[in-house]
Amino acid sequence: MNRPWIGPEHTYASVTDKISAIVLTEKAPRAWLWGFGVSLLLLSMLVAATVYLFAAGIGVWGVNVPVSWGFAIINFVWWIGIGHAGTLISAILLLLRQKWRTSINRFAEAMTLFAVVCAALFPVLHLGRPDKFYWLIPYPSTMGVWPQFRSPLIWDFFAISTYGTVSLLFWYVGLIPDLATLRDGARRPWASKVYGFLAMGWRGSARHWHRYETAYLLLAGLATALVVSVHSIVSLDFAASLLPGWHTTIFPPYFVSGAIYSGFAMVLTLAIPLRAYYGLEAFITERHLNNMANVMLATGLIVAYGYLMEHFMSWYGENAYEHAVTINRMRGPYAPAYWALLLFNVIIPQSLWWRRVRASPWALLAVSLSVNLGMWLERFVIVITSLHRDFLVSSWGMYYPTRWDWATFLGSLGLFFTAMFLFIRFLPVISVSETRELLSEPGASRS
Amino acid sequence: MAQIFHPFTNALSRASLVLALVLLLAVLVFAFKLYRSPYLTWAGVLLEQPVAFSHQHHVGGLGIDCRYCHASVERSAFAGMPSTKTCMSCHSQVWSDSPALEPVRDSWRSGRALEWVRVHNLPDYAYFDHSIHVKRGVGCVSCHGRVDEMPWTFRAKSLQMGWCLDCHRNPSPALRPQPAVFQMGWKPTGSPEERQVREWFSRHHDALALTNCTVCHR
Amino acid sequence: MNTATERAPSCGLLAEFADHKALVAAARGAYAAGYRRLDAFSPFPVEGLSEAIGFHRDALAPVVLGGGVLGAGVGYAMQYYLSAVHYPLNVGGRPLHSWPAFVPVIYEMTILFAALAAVFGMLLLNGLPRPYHPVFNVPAFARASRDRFFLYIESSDPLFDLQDTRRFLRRQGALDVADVPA
Amino acid sequence: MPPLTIDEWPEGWPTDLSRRDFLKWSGASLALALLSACRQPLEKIIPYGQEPENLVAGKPLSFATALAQGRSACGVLVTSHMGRPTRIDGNPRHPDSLGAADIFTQAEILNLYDPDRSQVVLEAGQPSHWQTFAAAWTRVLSGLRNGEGLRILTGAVISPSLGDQLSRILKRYPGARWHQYEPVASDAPQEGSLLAFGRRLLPRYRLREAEIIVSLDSDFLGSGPGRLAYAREFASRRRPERGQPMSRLYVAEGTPSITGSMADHHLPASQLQIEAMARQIAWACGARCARLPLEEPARRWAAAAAADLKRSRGRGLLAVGEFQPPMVHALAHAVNHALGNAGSTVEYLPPPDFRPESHARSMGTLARDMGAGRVSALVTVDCNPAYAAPADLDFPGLYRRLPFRVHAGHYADETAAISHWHLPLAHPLESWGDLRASDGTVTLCQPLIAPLYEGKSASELLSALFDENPRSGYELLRARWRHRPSFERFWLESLSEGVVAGTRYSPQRVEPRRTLAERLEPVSQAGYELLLRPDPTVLDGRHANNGWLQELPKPQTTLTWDNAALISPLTARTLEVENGDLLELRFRGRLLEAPAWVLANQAERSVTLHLGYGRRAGGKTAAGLGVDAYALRQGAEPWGGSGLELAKRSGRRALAATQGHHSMEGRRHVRAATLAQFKARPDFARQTEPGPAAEESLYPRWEPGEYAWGMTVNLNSCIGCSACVIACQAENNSPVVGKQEVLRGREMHWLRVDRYVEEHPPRMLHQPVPCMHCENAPCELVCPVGATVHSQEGLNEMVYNRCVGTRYCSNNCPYKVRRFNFFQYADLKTESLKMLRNPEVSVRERGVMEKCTYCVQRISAARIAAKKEGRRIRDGEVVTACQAACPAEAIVFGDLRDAQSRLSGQKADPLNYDLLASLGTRPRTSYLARLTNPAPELAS
Repeated sequence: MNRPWIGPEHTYASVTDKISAIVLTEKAPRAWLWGFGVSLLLLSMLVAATVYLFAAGIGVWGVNVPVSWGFAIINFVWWIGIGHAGTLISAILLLLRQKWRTSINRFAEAMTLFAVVCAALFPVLHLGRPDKFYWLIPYPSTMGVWPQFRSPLIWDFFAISTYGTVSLLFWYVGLIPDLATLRDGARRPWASKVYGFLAMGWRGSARHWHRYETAYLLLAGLATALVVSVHSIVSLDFAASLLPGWHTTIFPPYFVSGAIYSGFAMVLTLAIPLRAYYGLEAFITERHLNNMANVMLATGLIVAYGYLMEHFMSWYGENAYEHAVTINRMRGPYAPAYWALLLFNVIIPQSLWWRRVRASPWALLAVSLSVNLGMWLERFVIVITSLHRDFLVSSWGMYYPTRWDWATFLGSLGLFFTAMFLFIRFLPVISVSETRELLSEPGASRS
Repeated sequence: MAQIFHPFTNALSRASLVLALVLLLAVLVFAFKLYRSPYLTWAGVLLEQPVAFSHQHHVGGLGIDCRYCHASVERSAFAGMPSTKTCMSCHSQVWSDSPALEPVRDSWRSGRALEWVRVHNLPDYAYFDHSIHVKRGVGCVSCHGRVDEMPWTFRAKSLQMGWCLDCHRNPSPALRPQPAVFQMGWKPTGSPEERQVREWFSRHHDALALTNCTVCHR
Repeated sequence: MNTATERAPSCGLLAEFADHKALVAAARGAYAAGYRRLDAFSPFPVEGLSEAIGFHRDALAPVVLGGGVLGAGVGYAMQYYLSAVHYPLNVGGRPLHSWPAFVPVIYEMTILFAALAAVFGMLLLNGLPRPYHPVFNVPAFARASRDRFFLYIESSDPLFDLQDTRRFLRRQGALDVADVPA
Repeated sequence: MPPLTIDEWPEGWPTDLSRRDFLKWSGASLALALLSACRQPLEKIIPYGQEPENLVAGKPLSFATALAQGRSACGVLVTSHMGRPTRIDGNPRHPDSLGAADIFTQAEILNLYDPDRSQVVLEAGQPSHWQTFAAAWTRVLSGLRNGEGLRILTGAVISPSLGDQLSRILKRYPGARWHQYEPVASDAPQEGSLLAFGRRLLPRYRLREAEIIVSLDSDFLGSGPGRLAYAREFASRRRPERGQPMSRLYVAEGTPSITGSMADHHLPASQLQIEAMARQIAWACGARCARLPLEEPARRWAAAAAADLKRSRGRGLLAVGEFQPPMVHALAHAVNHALGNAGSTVEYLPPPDFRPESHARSMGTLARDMGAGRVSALVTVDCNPAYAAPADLDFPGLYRRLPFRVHAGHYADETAAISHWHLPLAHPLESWGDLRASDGTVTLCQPLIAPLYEGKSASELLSALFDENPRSGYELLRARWRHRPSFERFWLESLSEGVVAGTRYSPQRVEPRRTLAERLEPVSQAGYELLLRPDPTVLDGRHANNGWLQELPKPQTTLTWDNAALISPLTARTLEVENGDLLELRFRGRLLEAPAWVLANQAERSVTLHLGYGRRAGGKTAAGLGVDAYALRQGAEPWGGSGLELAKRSGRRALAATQGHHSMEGRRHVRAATLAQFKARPDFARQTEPGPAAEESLYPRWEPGEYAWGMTVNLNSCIGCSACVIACQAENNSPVVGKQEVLRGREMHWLRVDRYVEEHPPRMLHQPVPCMHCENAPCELVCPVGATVHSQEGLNEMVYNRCVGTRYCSNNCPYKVRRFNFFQYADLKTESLKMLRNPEVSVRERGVMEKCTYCVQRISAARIAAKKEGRRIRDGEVVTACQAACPAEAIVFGDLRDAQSRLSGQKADPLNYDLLASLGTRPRTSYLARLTNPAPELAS
């Protein structure tokens, strides 16, 4: 039978102490401080960029007519996509009874949460009148007017807010038993008070566990239904329009798989340094990395198929406008972005066919970074190349990002990693109770 | 480890959960009320004016017709504000030396216009046309209230969009026969010409047309 | 700790076990012996433990279903009323009641309501939050969230007797039996 | 590879804000936005002390007057809101308007409120007073014995009263001289008629009669007096589907013009070729004249044109451009007489000038006298010689040596800068006066508003300078016309009509001299050829400070805020230059550096440079734009000539064009066919890209409401003059965004004119594109807050105050007619501009979308009027701004539910087609396809 998912040397006590240690050690390690500092720097850049944006107006970005969506929407889709892996790992793999999710679901969920926050930021920032964003909410205003429910943006609004809420709940519910562990393990009284407050007095009663598991399973089911819907709806922002290059039925499936693709890439990007630095090799084993690499390879192939189909359709559908867009992507002014996307998203990941690549963490890290970049470029190509040359030749134009576009994008990375570092420092990055459960099962090693 | 929390924290924590929920609701209700309150709508708020002009006296007491001062109400979008000349046409004889009217006389002498504070003020992006409302049979009272009972003029209605829509969705009830438009204390009597006005309207009007955006916003 | 027990009236006995098999066995034993007001604590969900102490089915599933149905209803009713009844507007020549366009929002509302029902239902039924509980008075109980397994018999149980029950629990193979002060 | 990042800051901002106060102020606007949810601020309401007569508060009034652009006058009706003139339309009763108005005339309203306008008397650049000046002036004037050494320099004077005033002054001061200099009005037509008839006359064409029109560099549709009338007459002969025989237009020209783009046969030709063709045609038509060598394809073209002209004697017409030498004009006169066109398609009228003369010579004399020290005091009125005089005269140098220099103008311009005194002139809309139209008709001009600043009108100024007791413009004008019988009635009628009855000139009967053009000037075709031309949007520079005109895309290039050296694709290839690359132009020993712009249909070795840019003074907007082409101008050859040396220089200049792509890429946006093809397949346009049939929809069709508004644009009549664009901008308070923003693709015109260039046959196609008001509007579907929805009358409504600015609608608009306020474009700070705004249309704030509304404010006004009278809106009662301005009546607006309406007729026309019909958007705006009528000889 397979090698165990947990290193053989471990016991209930040892896993508990090992994982809690990351949180409960008195002093923050130097590397953490560095990472946190850099993230904070980027975050402050985001704040500055936002203040300037609100003061001067959306014109400080590169958007124009015809290209009235730019970096903001690209980043939005990119971040939402990244979020998906977390939900997939914790929900779908749970339903599929995939034991290996245990070691990675916790920080994957955290990643989801923070990615959704970053994503949700952009639709608000990119509004011409951000102070009026709340008009998307159906509330009884004195104007007596309502949102327009046929707009994909309204669907988005509901999808993203639901996604955010459910991810938060799911994550928190998963945390409760571990918070109890921290409460009982903490040496400093204020720490145990805080954790105790968050644990809501969890004491691991059999009845509680019973209801807890039902709730968790149901949530997993809901989250699964959700994760499929969210990126489909995001893709409808494009597919429901009539622009050549956007108006296509293949978008929902190919966006969802793309999302999972980029999500897993991000999980690996986070997991590999994390396990190396905190010595969690016993929990996030090479088998874990291998499985994730396989998922990446699979979803990557689906995405590649998506690209293929787009081209096939533009040729087969003999719609002159669609065809022009395809040609323009390959030969137009933004062709470099297109070819780079193919390189990063399709060519390089093929190396995952080789076990040696999947087995070497640092090679995997490189591949997943390339996929992250590739997926961003994909969104760039979809948004920009379709907009800048559409139907009327007279209104063709170009799009150039400004330094504020870049500042906002990099700033959002800052927001993400700041949150991530705080999470690593103050909450268990691996689910302790689930790891113990894993140990309890036959086949898992115990002393 | 020993007990971290005191027994009463159980009650406390549950209470706080309920309280948070209640608080949230309270805030929402407050906001809802606030945006419809006189503080924001100015409805019923008395405003400082250069002259202590009383509609009650002029309309209720003397029975002067609205159109005597608001002359363009039937011809233009703007109902018209009486010029100093209009005031003086009476007040050069009546109350010609009352101190209350000094600002008017001063304006008449100097030619400097009186600066009234706008009581009924719509945002710049809302276009309201008095002439068509009057012509259609919407009484002054419907929007301006019983000015003949106002010793000091104030905004009678909120003038919020929702309030406009209430009438634009179904105008018939608000319509009067022409002669009644400028009457203050008029009450619907169910007379045939009344019914006729309403029927004519509902016959000649596309139900959705009056709530089209460009009817008021351009 | 003994001093503590002497002062405070005991509200039950807490038996400590090394692993989950022992706990399940003990729990079965206690239930068979006729104890009813009892509970078991473990650092992770243990197969068959709740059944062992006589807890069979929970009411959560129907609650979640209810939430979902409610969400769907609210989602659809809201959209229909607002766009077809309250302020009907011609949008792109589409019908006022263009239900296909309403589906995504209905779908999301369903999930949102169901999820909220699941979480808050769970907490409610579990009587959480409850930061204070007598068992926390037992110092050893700290390991209930680490690597130890506990069986708890309340003094309010009719069969409960400080001496007999303590002896009974020892017989079930408890490493230690602690008195739980109120 | 496009750059990874560019600078975001909008330099050359309409109201040039420094970074700091921009931030300060936009911060304030942010605060405002945040407070917007809070209390509505209290406002004042201020009644009149005493109402003016016949003014209903809140109702606009309309007054008739006239406006001059150089040598041509246009009768106008000015709309006034509560005493503020807000827009200018053409006066249907005026012969040079017929109800239409060109871009310059309409844009005058912006000049009136231009904050940079000259406001006070300046002494050596320092603010002063009229009294101070008067004192100084009387000292000088008394010093001159009967005006010896006194010179007055004006532009072309076409005002009878002003002319009389000047002649009176000259009588009183025999020593004084009066010079005229109009930088971009050519002497050649008058000189030509001198050659031909021995009299100064100007031809007036009657295009309704003309079946064959041959234009040698004549842009009769685009420039010169009478162009608006010509456009309408020409259009009337381009509707074959209405059964009228279609006229045929030949155009040979150096640089493509509006007229050229309407040609059935367009030929790019150099100056020399054009003269050669003129001689060829004249000779073929029996005129005795020498000929020049002529090679293909020009020869074939000329032969065909001549043949056509001869075939249709008395129904043909040979027109010659004003920038052609007098000889060519003379030849044309000869041809038109030989073929009996004179009297039927051409008639001859005296010029409108009070004193017709050669401005070049007049200016030359002045310069000579200044050089010889014969001038001691120069009074310049409404003329800017320091900028616009030919460079070889070195006017500034001479001027500086004069002992007393007075300049009166609308701006403190280049001349003002080197004058002792600058006096502010009142805007025409602030002053009394009169103007003579091209056919002699006089209009009495009345002020719409009291002078905003200290300006005086030209006649008031002259009166102030030379009368013992100065009189007001009003008195002066009444005095001039006092002699008319029953004066008061005449006065009122003339003012309300906008024309003075019985002032029209009657056509002159003339015979050309027998001997013509025997001798030939020595011909030199060395190097390139320089064509100096008035700018299509700022003319000689007088409109350089007008943001509307600066941002109006030039008809041929779509350039804004700049001029450039227009070169042919071949020249571009040989010099290896692209748009924006800097060129060095060397002409008659003078140097100029200008960016290149490659223009299809430009004559191969001709380089066109537009005058009016490179202003050094005269307004914040004007300063520093483009290059000063006057630097290359010669007194002897004001319109350029051959012998230009052209070289590529290093460096580029960013040029802001609104359209980057000029080929249609095989997409038939503009559908065109020859007359023959049309007869074979009348519905060719609709068949090109058919849309789904009405029943091909999953959804039930929305029942149209009381009205169903729609529009058609006839591409057969449209000459692409852009009058509609300015009309729209003026009516709808569209902001000006500045060069940097245009470079970014953020121009705000609700109505744009697309241009497409075709190789075979070589021609340019125009297509005005407003909002299509699609019945299935894609934009509405995607707006999350319902800020753009459909009205019962079929309007695609845009509600600014509901818009949150997702810009999704713009993405989803296949016609890209939506415009977004990326910054606070509408200038909310400049007081004078607030008076300009149309109170019937909201001024948009930052961050909201906007677009063409079919002038919904005009529809509302008509609907209210109709309802009050208890009737339906009549056909033609609602006229959109663009429709009103169009000289060719190419735009028709109306109600589709009224089967009798003019619009329904247009929609039934076989040529009618929808743009991008296949998308199923069901646009309410549609087009009538373009038809051409090529000559059989040249068809192959």
